[in-house]
Amino acid sequence: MSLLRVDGLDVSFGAVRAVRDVSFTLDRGECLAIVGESGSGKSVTARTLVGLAGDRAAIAAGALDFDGLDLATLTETQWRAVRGRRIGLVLQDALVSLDPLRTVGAEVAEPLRVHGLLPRAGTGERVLSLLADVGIPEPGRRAAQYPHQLSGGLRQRALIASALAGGPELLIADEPTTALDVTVQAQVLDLLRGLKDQGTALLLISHDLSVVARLADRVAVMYAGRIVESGRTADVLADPRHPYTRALLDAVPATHAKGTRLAAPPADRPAAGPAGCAYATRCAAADDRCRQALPAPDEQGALCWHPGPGAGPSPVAVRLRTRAAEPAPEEAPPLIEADRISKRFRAPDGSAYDAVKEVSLTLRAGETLGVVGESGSGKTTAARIVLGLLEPDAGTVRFAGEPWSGVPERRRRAARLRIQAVQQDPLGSFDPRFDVERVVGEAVARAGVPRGRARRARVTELLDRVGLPAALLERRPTELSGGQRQRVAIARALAPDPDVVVCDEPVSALDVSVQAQILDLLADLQHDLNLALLFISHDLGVVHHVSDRVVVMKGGRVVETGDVTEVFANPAEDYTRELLAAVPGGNLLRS
Amino acid sequence: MPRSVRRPSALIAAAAAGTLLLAGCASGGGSAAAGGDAAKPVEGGSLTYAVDTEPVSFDIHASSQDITGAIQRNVFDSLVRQDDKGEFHAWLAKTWEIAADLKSYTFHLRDDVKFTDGTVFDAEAVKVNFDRIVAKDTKSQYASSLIGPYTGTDVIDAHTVKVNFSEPFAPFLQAASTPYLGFYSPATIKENGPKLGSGGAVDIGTGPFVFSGYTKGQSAVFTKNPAYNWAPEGSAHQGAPYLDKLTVRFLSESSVRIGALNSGQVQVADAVPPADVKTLKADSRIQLITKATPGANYGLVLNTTQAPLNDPLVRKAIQRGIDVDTDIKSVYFGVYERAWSPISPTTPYYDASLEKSWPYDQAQSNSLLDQAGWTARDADGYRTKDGKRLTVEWPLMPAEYVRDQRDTLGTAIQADLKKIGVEITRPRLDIGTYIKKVYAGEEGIADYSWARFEPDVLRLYFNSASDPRKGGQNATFYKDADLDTWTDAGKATLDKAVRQDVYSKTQKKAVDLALFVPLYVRTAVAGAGTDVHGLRSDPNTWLNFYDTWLGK
Amino acid sequence: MTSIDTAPAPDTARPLPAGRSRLRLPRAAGGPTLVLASAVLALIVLAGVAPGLFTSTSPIETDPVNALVAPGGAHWFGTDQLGRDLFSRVLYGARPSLLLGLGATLFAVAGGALLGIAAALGGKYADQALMRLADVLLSLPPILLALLAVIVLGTGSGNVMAAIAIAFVPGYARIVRAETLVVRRSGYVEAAVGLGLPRPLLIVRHVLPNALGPMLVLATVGFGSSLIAASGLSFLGLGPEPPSPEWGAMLSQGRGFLATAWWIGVFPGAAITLTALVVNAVGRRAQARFTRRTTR
Amino acid sequence: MTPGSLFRAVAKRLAGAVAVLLGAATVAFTALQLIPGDPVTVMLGPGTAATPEIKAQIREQYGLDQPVALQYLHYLGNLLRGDLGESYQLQRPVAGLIGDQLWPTVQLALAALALAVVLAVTAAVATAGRRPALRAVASLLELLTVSSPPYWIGILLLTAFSFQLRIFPVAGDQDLSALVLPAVTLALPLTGVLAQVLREGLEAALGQPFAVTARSRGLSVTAVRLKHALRHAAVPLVTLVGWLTGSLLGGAVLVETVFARPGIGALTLQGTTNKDMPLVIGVVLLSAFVFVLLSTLVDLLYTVIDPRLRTG
Repeated sequence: MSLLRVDGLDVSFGAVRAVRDVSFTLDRGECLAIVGESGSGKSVTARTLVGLAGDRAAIAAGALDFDGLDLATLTETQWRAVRGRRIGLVLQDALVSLDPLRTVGAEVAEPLRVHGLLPRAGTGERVLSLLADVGIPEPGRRAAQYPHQLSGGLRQRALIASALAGGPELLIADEPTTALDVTVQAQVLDLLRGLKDQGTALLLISHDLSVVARLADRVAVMYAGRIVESGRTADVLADPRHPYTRALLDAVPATHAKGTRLAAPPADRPAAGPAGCAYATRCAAADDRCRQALPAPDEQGALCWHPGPGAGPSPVAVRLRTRAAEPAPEEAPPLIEADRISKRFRAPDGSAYDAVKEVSLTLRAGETLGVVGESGSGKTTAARIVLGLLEPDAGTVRFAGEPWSGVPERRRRAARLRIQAVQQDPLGSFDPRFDVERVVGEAVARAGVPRGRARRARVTELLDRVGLPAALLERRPTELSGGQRQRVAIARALAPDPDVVVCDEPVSALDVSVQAQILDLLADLQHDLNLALLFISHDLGVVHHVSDRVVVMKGGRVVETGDVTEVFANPAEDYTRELLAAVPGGNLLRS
Repeated sequence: MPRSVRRPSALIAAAAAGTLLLAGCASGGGSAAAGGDAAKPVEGGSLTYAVDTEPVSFDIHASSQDITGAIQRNVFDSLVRQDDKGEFHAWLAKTWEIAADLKSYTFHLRDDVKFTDGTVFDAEAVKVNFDRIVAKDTKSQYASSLIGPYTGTDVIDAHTVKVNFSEPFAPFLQAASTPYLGFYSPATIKENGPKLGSGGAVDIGTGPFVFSGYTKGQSAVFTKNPAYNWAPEGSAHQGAPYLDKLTVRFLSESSVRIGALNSGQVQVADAVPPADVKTLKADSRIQLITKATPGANYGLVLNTTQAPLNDPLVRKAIQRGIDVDTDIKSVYFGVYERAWSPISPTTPYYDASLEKSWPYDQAQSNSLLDQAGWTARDADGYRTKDGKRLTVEWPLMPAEYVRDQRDTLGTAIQADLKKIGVEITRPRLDIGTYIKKVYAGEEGIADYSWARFEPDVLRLYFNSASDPRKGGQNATFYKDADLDTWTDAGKATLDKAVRQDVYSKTQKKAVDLALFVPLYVRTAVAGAGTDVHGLRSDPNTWLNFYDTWLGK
Repeated sequence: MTSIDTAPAPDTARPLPAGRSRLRLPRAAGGPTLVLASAVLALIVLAGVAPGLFTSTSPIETDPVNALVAPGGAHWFGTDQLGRDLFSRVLYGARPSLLLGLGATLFAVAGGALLGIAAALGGKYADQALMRLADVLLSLPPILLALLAVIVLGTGSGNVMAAIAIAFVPGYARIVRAETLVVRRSGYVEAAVGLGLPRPLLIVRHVLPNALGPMLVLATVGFGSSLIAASGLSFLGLGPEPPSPEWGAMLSQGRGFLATAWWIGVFPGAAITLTALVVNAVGRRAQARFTRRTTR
Repeated sequence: MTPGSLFRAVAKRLAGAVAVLLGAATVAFTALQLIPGDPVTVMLGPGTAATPEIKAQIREQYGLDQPVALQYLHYLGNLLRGDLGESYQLQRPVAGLIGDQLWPTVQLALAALALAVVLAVTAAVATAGRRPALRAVASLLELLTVSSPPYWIGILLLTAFSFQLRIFPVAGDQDLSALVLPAVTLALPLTGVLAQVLREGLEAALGQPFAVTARSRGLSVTAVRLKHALRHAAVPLVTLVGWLTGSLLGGAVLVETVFARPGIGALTLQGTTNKDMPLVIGVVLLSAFVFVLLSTLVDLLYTVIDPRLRTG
């Protein structure tokens, strides 16, 4: 008999049905991954299994059976005996999931104390052994430290240690690696695999199919509250039946050959009725039947009338408009030349550190230069210097042959329109009082378009260019989705017809499928407008996908630079190799 | 003037002489003794007395505050005692002689008096204290003026002193009867001279109570002087006071003071606001002790040097256009009497014939103003002449100097005068500007009262020599030969008939010329529980606790 | 739904506790409370604009015969010792009281905005000098500052207004400075710099409106505080002059009649409390909205 | 933290403190110079009994006959020697006056603060994240306390509990029962503000992932509130308490007047209404000192509560 059996789980918050008819089972020593984008209901499902879906959640289920215990009928007091003792929960980003005001040791010890598992005297020792078990070196020192004093990886390990303290049979991990750099991500996944091998049942929640594929025995894909496909990981990856599963797989840049489209163009079809398929609006293959009713799941659990690879054109097949015909980037004149730029900052404790140290890079018209590195590698500082928002302490930047750094702002102002930026957090880059029209309109005005009809027309044109309907003109950015916001930011950047667009992590905050669309958009725009892109990302797959040349940064320095295909295929530096090895599904990069 | 502050220039030579001869003078303000004194007094007990002001300085020789005298009366005795009729009685001095030229006074002191630090009260102590008053370091703001042209004290023998003056000084006995000319133990003056203002145990006198403790902002505590055996002539008893302990609480909020009295947390409360009198009167557990204050009444002083008040017709119109009766009754709930004369009925030589002689008469006011040429009216209903509005400025002092709700009374007067078309503006001035402008005669109306057991206040108010620019109080700035002659004569003579004549004429003429609009007679109201017996107020309207005892 | 699915925060983002100057007032309940509060506030403002709409009785005309009448049919709020109708006085008191609060708040906001922006944008030395001055003034309790100001300026309405404003200026200045610094470093200002916007335009278009927004919302709450502070000064005898029926002055006068005629003090006091209450309720709601609109 | 940087930090703090104190003294000195009229006349008020000779003597004694700049330098010189001067009115050393009056006010302030914090914490823990109706009621009560003039609350409390019910004495500071009403009066508006901020902080903390984590370990809701969330909510609370404690002196002016209590508030009022320059400057310096002390304390408390703020 399975350790956990969920049958026909429904969770609603008022009129919103967050989880619908979800069923799955999980055995000891097995790992099930639930995959889906934000709002798909995967986290609610996880929370429901520890009784923490919230007071407003209405839960109904055919069965919610945990080792013979009916979770649906537990009282709060009974739940408390289960939580932390029999079922553990690990959330993403340990910086906020561990109480930042308490020591790591206190946090790890809490389940032991709550459940009275050990006499007070033995607790300290147990905490140390738990920390050691999850691979934290110097557990004695770390236990006395606070979460913010630990690196992201160690923090996440500590969080896992605290979830394991009570010796749970089931561990639910909700996006356990999302906030982590790739190399650390791999380590944490390895740790979880070790747990699984010791017999712990693992329920893994993630938005990234490629991440969980490494670990999960089975996957369940959720969309709009339902499991639309589930099965053995290998089967699903090899033969995705549901169009959404395929879209998820396709959207991962690392799985693609360069120069191909990542996502199908947004289908934008009529929405389905209440009984129909929620994916119908985005599905190229959707027909009237899809909008009226759902089929019975097939053998792989796919809820689709048109399962299988045959349904609709796979975006993978569509090549981006060819680039081969363009002149080779090397022949174009350099637009940006950064020569051994350095920038030093003062840390809060008064010590100085080099954010950027002797970094040189060149960007030519029409080419894309990728800058890749883990957090803290100096990517963003370099970008700000290139944008002329930060003066380098040493070194120079030239833009289109003219000095760009070390000159008064007055002299830069005229050329500013030629170099635009797209930030990771588009919302923060919009004046909160402005609506979309004013956000884009301001840039249009700077480009010299007079007030009135002409300006509005140009704004509408730009929105159209980035795939947004004119209906959004009067929306405030807070009322837009993440993908729409990033499109608005891109529209604004395009307004003055720039030569260069600096994109700083433009897709990191987005779901994979949206990310794919934005990457496609950038590629199209670059092609159409002959833009030069400085593309900064921590995601090697993304960088590989969009860049002509790449710069790998670490600790403020450039470790490796060169043609992207060459660097990824034959990395010269250990660090690059290390990064590449850690990329989920990274083998494709070398193809 | 406002506030419980005294002013040296108010002291005049004839004061003492006048009161000496004042045997049968009318005493209009009632003086009530609390409780039925027929019962046998009970020894012991502790009484709490709430006052509205906390002394800035407890030094009787330095302070100018009324409250300092009122509180320290319990600790300091005087050479002589003055009664309600103005007569003087033996106290620390058994007898005294006044030199014919009024330039020296000889006192024969009791020989059994001791300060509470055990030292003997003798002629030397008198000399030390009087010398201290005039010493520069003392910075005396009041006592030094009381002692006037003092030149020194001769110690004739251990218990005989002769106090000398550079010129004839009639009011000395009256001055000597106040606590401001009381006596500190010479020992404490020597040791603690500069600290005497801070109160507490260093303030050593010969009085019935010992100043045993002071908590600034809260209370002063006085305990019985068991050795006390030199109560003044006319006291209800002799020997030590009945009360073991007297606590003076400083409760400036009137509602708090009255609340404390009502709830029995204090036994006696001073300065009962008129608004509360009715309720307290109705309360069988509370008795009220009221006494009209002697001296100049509160009223409007009209500046005769400024238009439009330089026109007697306008002044007269204002005087008759204020409904004093109603205004006083509504603001003071019938507790304060309306005034008819510049001086109060408890003041010697008060002229009762002025009563009801200038009633409220709106019609006459209107015709007077018509006569004066203020015939047109503007949009707001105010009279105009040659396009100029009939407006008078009456500045308001900062609120901390305003007492008795005079600002409310002012509002009522403003409303009255509007009815006859006179506009009164009341800008609130800061105190520096107020003093400067009013004393320079730049304002139309000033308002004040002047407490003093003496008709000589009339000279202060109406003699042209009493010019505010030179330190006087005549804010009418009116020069009138008669008024000058009469008030000077009253000061210079001891002749009862002459004084009666000149002071009566002065009161009549001041009202007749409408230099002054008398408004109300200030009345001290204190409340006490019915268990408090033998509580009296003295001529200064201060409460005397020597004879007080707590019964049932 | 859940906040767990959202973007990964970069490692370097250390959550800092709310700084002194970035104090946010808490939110008040919304819904019917807000509607009610707004309605009451509208009525109070209407009384301030046109008190004649609500009563035909004069607030200053004395009627000594009918002095100290208890609340009832003829006089809803009773009369004071000069027989003036208290209902009418409270109504007519709305204008001077509201103007006092409004004036003080406007002075304070204007002064605070000027100083705060000057400090934030005026360079290092101006910032140091102004903020040290603000420190000095902040080190004194507002009422002490107001007391000092009143004894220097005197007690007219304008002076009381100025005194209260002075007491609140340093607080506003700090808030504006902090907001300005935040706005200046914000993504949208950076984006505007990237568009080559000239500095004056940048300040006028982006920095000022966004930096002043939170303060303006705070100012609604500050209005209530000004009203209470003004009545506190009246209580200490340092308020505006008496003939105008200002609530603080009326309350201060009425406290002498607690035992005999409670209504003289109770109604003006209630008027102050009610006004401050609804202003605070509306202000906090506005703030909650503002915060929600400008953040995710 | 290295000894060097510690020294630097301490020195910086001290310099800042001295600057604030000096600034406060200067502000007060300037303010008092701006009072219109002759300072001695103004000081003595109208109807003073002081003769011109006495006024001249007073002027000379306090150095008021000297040029302002000289007076200022002289004053600063005295300050540096720790001499606050002598009160014009009370003719006693200001330091002694303040020292005598300090304890009742400190007592009052601490009582009010303790009461406010206890009430606010109780109210906030009980209502944070609870049913909207309960929150609305709590919110209304809090708004009410914040919106009422404090002295007004005081007078009403006095009327009810002292005059009518006679539970507490009217005034003074003779025993603890006399402290109850003034402390409540001073505490109520504080409670309102604190409870609101605290509840806001609690709700924010309870919405954080670590609260979910804590509950997933088997902690009860109350335990999460008390063991985790409260500490997070304490950061803004400490800021506010620090700031409000400074402003308690202001509140004391009103409360001490209403309840006829001795203390710094009463002294302040006396000093300002009498234009008693040394006394006013003394009080100003005291409150500036308290402010400096409190902000240091608050910063220190921050680092105790929130380890993220500990540098090095």
